[in-house]
Amino acid sequence: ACSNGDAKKDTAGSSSAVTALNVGMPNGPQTENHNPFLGSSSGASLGYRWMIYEPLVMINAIKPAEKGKPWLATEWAWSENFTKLSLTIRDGVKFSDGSPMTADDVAYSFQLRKDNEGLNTDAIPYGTITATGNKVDLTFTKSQFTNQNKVLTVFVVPKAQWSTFADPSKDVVKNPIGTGPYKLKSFTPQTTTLEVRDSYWQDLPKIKELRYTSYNDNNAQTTALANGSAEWSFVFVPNYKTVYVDKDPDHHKLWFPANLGIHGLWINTTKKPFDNPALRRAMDKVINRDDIFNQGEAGYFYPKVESVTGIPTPAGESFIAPEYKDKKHAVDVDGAKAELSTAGFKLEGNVLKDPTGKPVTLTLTDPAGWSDYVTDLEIIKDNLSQIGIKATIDKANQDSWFKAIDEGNFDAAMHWTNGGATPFDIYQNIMDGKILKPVGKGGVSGNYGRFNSPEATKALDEYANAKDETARTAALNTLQKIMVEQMPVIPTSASNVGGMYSTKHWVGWPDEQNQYAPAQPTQQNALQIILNLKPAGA
Amino acid sequence: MTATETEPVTTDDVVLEAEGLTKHFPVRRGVRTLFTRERRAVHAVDDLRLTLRRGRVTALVGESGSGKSTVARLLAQLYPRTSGDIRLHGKTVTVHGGRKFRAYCRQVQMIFQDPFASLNPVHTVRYHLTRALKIHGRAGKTSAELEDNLNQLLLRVQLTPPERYLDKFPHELSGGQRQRVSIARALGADPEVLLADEPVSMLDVSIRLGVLNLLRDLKERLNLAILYITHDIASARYFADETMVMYAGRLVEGGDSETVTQHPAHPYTRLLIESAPDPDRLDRVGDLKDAPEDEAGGEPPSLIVPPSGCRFHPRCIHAMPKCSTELPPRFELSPRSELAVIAGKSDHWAACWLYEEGAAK
Amino acid sequence: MTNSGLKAPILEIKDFNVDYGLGEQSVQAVRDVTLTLHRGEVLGLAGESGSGKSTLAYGITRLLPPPGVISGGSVIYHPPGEDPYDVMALSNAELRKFRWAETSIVFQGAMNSLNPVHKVSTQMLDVIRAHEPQLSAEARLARAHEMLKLVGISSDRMDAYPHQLSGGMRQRVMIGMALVLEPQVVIMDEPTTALDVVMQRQILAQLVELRERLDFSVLFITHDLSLLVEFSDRIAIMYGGRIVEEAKSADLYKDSLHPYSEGLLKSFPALRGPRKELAGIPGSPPDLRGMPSGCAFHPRCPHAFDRCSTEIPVLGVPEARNDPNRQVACWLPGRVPVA
Amino acid sequence: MKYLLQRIAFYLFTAWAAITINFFIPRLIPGDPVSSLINKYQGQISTEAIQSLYVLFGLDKNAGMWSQYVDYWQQIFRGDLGISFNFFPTPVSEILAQSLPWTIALVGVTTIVSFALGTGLGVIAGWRRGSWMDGLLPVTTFISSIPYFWLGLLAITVLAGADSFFPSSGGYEPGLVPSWDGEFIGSAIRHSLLPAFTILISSVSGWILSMRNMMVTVASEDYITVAHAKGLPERRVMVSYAARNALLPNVSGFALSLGFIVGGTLLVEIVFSYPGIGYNLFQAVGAKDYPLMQGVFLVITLSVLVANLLADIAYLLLDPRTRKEG
Amino acid sequence: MSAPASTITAVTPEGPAGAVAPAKRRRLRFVANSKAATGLILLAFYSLIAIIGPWIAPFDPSARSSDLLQGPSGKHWFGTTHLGQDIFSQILVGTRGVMFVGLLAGVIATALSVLIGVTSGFLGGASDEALSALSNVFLVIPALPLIIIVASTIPSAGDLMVALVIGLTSWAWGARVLRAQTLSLRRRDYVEAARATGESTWRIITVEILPNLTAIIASGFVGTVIFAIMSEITLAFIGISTISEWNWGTILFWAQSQQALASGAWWWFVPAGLAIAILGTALSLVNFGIDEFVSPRLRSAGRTKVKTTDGHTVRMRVGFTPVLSQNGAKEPVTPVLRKTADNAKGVA
Ligand SMILES: Nc1ncnc2c1ncn2[C@@H]1O[C@H](COP(=O)(O)OP(=O)(O)OP(=O)(O)O)[C@@H](O)[C@H]1O
Ligand SMILES: Nc1ncnc2c1ncn2[C@@H]1O[C@H](COP(=O)(O)OP(=O)(O)OP(=O)(O)O)[C@@H](O)[C@H]1O
Ligand SMILES: [Mg+2]
Ligand SMILES: [Mg+2]
Repeated sequence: ACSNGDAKKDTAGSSSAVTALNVGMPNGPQTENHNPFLGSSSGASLGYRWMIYEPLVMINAIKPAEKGKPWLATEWAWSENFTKLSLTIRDGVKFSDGSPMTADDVAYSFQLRKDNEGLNTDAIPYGTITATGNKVDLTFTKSQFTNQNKVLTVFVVPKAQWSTFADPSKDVVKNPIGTGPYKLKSFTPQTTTLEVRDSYWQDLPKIKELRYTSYNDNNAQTTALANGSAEWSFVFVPNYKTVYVDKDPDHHKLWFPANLGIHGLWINTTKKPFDNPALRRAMDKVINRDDIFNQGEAGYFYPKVESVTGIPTPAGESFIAPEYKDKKHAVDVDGAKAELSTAGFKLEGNVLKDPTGKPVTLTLTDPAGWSDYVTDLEIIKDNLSQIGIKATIDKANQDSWFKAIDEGNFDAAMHWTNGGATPFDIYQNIMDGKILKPVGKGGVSGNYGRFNSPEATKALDEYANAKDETARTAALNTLQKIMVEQMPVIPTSASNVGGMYSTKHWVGWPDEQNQYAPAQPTQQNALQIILNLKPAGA
Repeated sequence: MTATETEPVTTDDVVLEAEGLTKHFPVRRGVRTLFTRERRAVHAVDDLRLTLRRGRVTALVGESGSGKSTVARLLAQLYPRTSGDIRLHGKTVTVHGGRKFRAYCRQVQMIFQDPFASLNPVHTVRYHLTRALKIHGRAGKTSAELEDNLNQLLLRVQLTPPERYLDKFPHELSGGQRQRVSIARALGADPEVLLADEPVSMLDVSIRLGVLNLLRDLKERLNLAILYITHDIASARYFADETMVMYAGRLVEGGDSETVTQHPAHPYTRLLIESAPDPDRLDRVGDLKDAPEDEAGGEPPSLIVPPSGCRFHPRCIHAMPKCSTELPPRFELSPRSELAVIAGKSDHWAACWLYEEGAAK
Repeated sequence: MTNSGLKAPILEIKDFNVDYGLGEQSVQAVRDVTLTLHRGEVLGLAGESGSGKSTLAYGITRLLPPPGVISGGSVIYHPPGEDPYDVMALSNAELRKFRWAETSIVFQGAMNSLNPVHKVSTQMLDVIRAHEPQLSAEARLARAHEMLKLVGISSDRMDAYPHQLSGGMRQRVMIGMALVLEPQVVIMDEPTTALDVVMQRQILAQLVELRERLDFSVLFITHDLSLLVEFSDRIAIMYGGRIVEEAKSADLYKDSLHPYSEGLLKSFPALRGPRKELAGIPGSPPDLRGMPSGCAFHPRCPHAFDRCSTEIPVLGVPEARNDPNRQVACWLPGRVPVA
Repeated sequence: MKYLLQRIAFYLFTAWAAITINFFIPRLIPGDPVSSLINKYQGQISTEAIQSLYVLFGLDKNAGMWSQYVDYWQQIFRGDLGISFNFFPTPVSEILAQSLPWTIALVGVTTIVSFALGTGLGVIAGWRRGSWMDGLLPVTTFISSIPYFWLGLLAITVLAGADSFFPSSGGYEPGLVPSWDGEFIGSAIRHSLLPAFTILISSVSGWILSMRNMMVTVASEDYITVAHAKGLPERRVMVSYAARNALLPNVSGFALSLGFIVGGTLLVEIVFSYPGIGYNLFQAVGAKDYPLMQGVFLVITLSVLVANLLADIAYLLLDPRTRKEG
Repeated sequence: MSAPASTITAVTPEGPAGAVAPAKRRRLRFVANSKAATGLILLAFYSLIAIIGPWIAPFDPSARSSDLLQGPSGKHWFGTTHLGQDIFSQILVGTRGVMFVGLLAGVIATALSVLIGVTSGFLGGASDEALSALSNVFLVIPALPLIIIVASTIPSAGDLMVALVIGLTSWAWGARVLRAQTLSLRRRDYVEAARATGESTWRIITVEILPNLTAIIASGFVGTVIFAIMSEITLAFIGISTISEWNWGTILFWAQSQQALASGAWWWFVPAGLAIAILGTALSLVNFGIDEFVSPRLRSAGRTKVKTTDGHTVRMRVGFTPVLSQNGAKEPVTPVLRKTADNAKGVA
């Protein structure tokens, strides 16, 4: 069952003979673990959990603001203040063991999360969970506006099976039973094979067999993609054109749309002179995001953040405040210099002096192994020298770096933000005063730059608990303003939910033209893609 | 060599004495003895009494493995003794290292058996000798003085001209030259006692003679007490004033060299003397067949479980029942008339029941 | 050579030369040695240490360690009833066949001569198998047993490892092994120096006995002149790489012709009889790299005269006594060889 | 026997010390599995998940070091190595059971082959000093100085193309189910060729060198000359006299290298994505997966110890001199 | 005494060997060994680069340029990286770190192994048991993984730290070998003899025993240096090392993470690998030299092939002494009188 061989055979014969799809992930050998709750499971790591366990609602991760597609729930309704949710469960859905899926199962799936803190990975404050007929009603102890998608995309497990587990968070679920179109066929540490079920509540997918192979590293994954033995993956490939696309330009495609999360240069806003927003703004003005995108992120991996608000587009297009609608990042060295001199900085020769007359220097840190971030830093270092800032790059080791960031012991570092259904997650992660801790104290869950802005904290609070859309928009606009003017983080790139795929045997993949789902094989939306794929040439 | 009787021994004071000297080397236990309580050991030297006198050479002969070298090393305090007493000028000494050991070294020096092993291959002759001089404070103050002392040392052992040998490494020397360097090193300390463990074994007869003459000369000029260990009984006869015979860790006979070699008393000594090749027995080859009486075919006894009683009894043709049970003490041999003149000074004794008063001869 | 009174030659060494190293650095350790070993005789070889005795022994079997090379001469072997041939001209394969079957060697250090990791029996059987492959396993074993018994090692020690045997036993094993193929010539290089006299006599006695039964010839090397005189038929004395004198042992002992032999004999103490004066030889052995001109012994010779320092004396039957069994290399009057 | 008992006691002590160190070292590393996980997913896991992960991994309970240590020993004696964080909740023993055979097969076989080959060549090189074999030494030295991960990468690039016979990664063809059938074994062998070749090339010259030097030393021993004098066939002298003795000092080196099979070839496994235990360790270090790290260390420690013990025994068996009694 | 000392005059013939020669001759012999000489020259070259590398580097190794990922050219001898950095400069600048870490770690590990190995071997008894248990524990703990872990424990460690870590973790093997050797030297007669002469223990260890361990110590040092270099490069290569400076491992790390080989950028990958391999070779060659220099046995048996005067090549072999060609052989230097017919040529 050599997939490579299969592919060759298939091209020789008729392409309709292809019934399987080879998915790959660069995650190393797996242990048999199909527990969908655990990020460490092979199901999660390779992404096939979504072929077995289905969500209540399918939400397009690249368009989080759109209303989701009904999936196991046909209808859902939030109370005005987002503390209550009422779900209507689809009829006629059967688990792969033949038993029907009921509201009980759904309620149980919520109850599991509520009862096991370890399974409640989104930290949703569940209140009551009740199942009546085909309805499930949930209450929450506080507004779930910002978490609404997380609640709706909860996947459903069969109560009959799961209630037998002694500890659901420690069970490897050797025999996964779900409502999805596929069931487990075989497992090896390298490859997990799924086969299509006999029946499904929707049309059965065309692909009869899914093979999820775990390659040990990016190089191996890339090689597999290049030679066609993996047809779908998510991997960082430097120089992807030569290494991947050029190997079969007609079929080797990739699409890396952004979602609502960003990467950027976090600045320790407590350190002088970087507590001065003018300096941060000036830095922002000289950073060459094209270089970062092309050289650091290989021209595809983390898409550019264009809006000055740091909100990735098109995912966050609709959230951008009117005043910033057309404002895009652009390198403007003169503008930066002007900004600096108004703020009292002086550029003496090649050296920028702060208002007190001290030269401006900073250390950029990131773990040595993170080649893309380190490349980004090299570029930023170069860019900053244009306005006389002398940057040095410190390639710390990962753990000490993490500790330093956590405790605020850094000048500036490339780091990510949280992502979510709205830009709230990004801003909350960057600016929330509620999670602010003094420098030297760790255990923070964001605001690494120790950005202290009561105004921002208030706006965040308002946004999360707003009763209506106008209030929300107002709060978000305020946040955007703060972001642009204070620049606690200089955004460089957006997070992505992309993927690389081959159209040789299967077509119907999402792309720029057809953005029905993100192209990443480990996202929930992968199920949508699988359902949408058709044999090439058919 | 001239015979000893020409000059009488002038001084008779005892320099180094050993009393009841015993050395057992513990043996690693084997499977069978693992759980038994008894500890096994090589009884290398047992209850040895030995006296070294100023200006006298004492020879120690015996079969290989009988513990001769062990005696020398015990006397040099290189091995801790199992029991017994070593007295230097009448004072018991037990030293393990440090300054006291150095002081002891200055008086008691040893020449090792194997000149190939006892010179450090990475150091030159100069180094070896300089150290010997320096440690004992005889190097002199200036480098010229040191050079002078070195030269004299080499001249004394007839390595001439000294400058030809000073900067040589041991491997560049012949066996005889090495043995002479060893001797020079021991002399560097200007000792009172010289423990010479087979100092001439590797040499051909002519060189051997030269070295022995040197030692004799030193003995006479510096009044050295010398312990001369050898296999060559003939040389003991010529060179030593007194000869001791050792068998399986014990002394079995001792006395004036001439007496011991010419009139051996102990059966083992007789065997030894009998076995020594003799060019004067003219129908040579045929003779060899009639090897001297030896019950065990020349095999030495086990030293781990030494024979009870007299250790020689399993090989002894004169063995009596008593021999296998009781350890013979030293029996003074009444000086026989023809020997009285020669043996007068040192009493001739043997540890053999044959010489018990009234024993059947 | 016409050596009346002796049996036929078995090994003829002619003009034998051995060098250590080549070119300018070389040491000429054995020079122009001519020596004949006769059937059934014990030929003793003595001399100063470093005079090349071992080198000669190794050289004639071509076992010299590098950088030794044989730079000239021949060693003619006379197998009984066959044509003689030159050992120096043998190919490696022929040499292998020749060795041990025709000449065997007992080296000085028996403790190092035995392979420490194999049993005595294995090493013994190895030899028989290599040279007489047609023999059955039992026959080989029987032969090995018999041989060890001859040298006085009981058969229960057959399976002992070398370290389990005493030095004397090892030495005897080596002698047994040397005789196991019943060779014509046995070369022994100081086989008993490490042993005490009792053991030494034991071993030699056994050897004498065996020789009578097996009729081999022995080349016996030792420093121990008394032993040599007692044990060998003829003695050759080496000095500075050359044979300086060769004679029947009694003759040599009583009346040596070369000043060096004389010196040697005057140097060793006798155990029995009246105490003699020991004279010794003054001076020290020559340096092989820079040999004195003329007779190598002349700087130490009490009788040296002009000719000695310029001309190298030849080894030959001295004019004075026309005994073909006596040869000497000396310019002293009466000892110059007959032309 | 006494000797053996002594050795065993010594090994027990060493094992205790090493295992204790193995326990403490991972705990000295700053960071924890959760933050590593978060780092790994750079933004894909939101910070809200942190608490739930701590709970999941049982890291919310703050057990003291000492009680952890006691637990650890209890676990070891039960044969329970704990649960891996990285592959939560798979038991470490299961992960090790899955990867160990690969490592042992690949590295074990290559180590043995390398030792055998290197020793063989070393014997010849040492025996015929100055022949062409000896001239090969600088070449092998050069080869052994090449970092083997580099060699491996080069091999992958040059030899393992899309259409090449040599696969570039993995332990077997993706999609195959491990079983004892021809197809699987064939595939496994094919996948092991390049890594094996890489290890072989970079390790063989070490054996050649040490064996050669021993041979040179042994060849000047008297018993070799005697063996020649005995007219034994050359092969016999070379093998059973010279090589047999020259091999002895190499035995302990070989045993040690057997012990290092597990730990020593981490990089080959990384480079060739070989599903072995070295790769596990690499993952475990990256993920702060203490239990897995400890498990791998335990395996390494024990294998080195066992190998050492085997070396002692082998030495006893091979060298009659050490068997002396009394 | 009929031969009193005074009459035994040494009449030694004047040999050609000069008395002054030995020391000098030995020192020269080391260099005369062609392997060692090659190794030394290479090593000297690397050391030179380590010192002057940063000054002679044509570019700043971190500086970006617009020549992205270009092959070797006149401007960039070894090509450029994906950021347009000059690889040649990176190699030059990286040499210092590699040499520093290698040598320092080598020195530390060697010093430790000598200290622990020799002490434990010499002292024996309980301290021996304790020290050898210690080294056994360090031996059992796998070095590379340990180094990886320790290196990742130390926040932002520099070259010095890496060298310390490697040095502190890799002495055990050397200590073990040295201990065994010391054990066998301790009872040698010359050590006993030194004791009998009255040398102090300290001096016996340093002056009598240590020089005899030179070969082992030297080869241990060379081995550790190679191991340290490999470890350092490995650490950098797998991205664990915290080194902010350039070294060859960093270069390889970048080449690997940018998939240089897959995209055909061999120049990014090959120079660093070759630099390592050649440095390793140089060290091993020096090691060969040390071996032959220190060991008298290898020294005397050094040459196996010798040319005879008449142009033949003779191979020296144990067991089969070469016989120089008889026909071309020189005439016997001395006449030997023989009564056979061919003695005509013999008489001088
Ligand atoms: N360090 C030691 N450990 C154990 N046994 C030893 C030790 N040294 C010597 N022996 C044993 O003690 C006995 C006496 O040895 P010693 O060297 O004193 O004999 P020797 O008379 O000098 O012999 P030789 O004449 O061969 O030199 C021998 O059986 C020897 O094996
Ligand atoms: N490998 C070598 N290189 C140079 N010279 C050597 C070598 N081996 C031996 N010689 C020299 O050759 C000469 C003869 O040595 P050989 O061993 O034959 O002497 P020997 O007569 O057997 O002496 P001994 O009685 O001491 O055994 C010696 O002077 C020695 O220095
Ligand atoms: Mg002795
Ligand atoms: Mg000799």
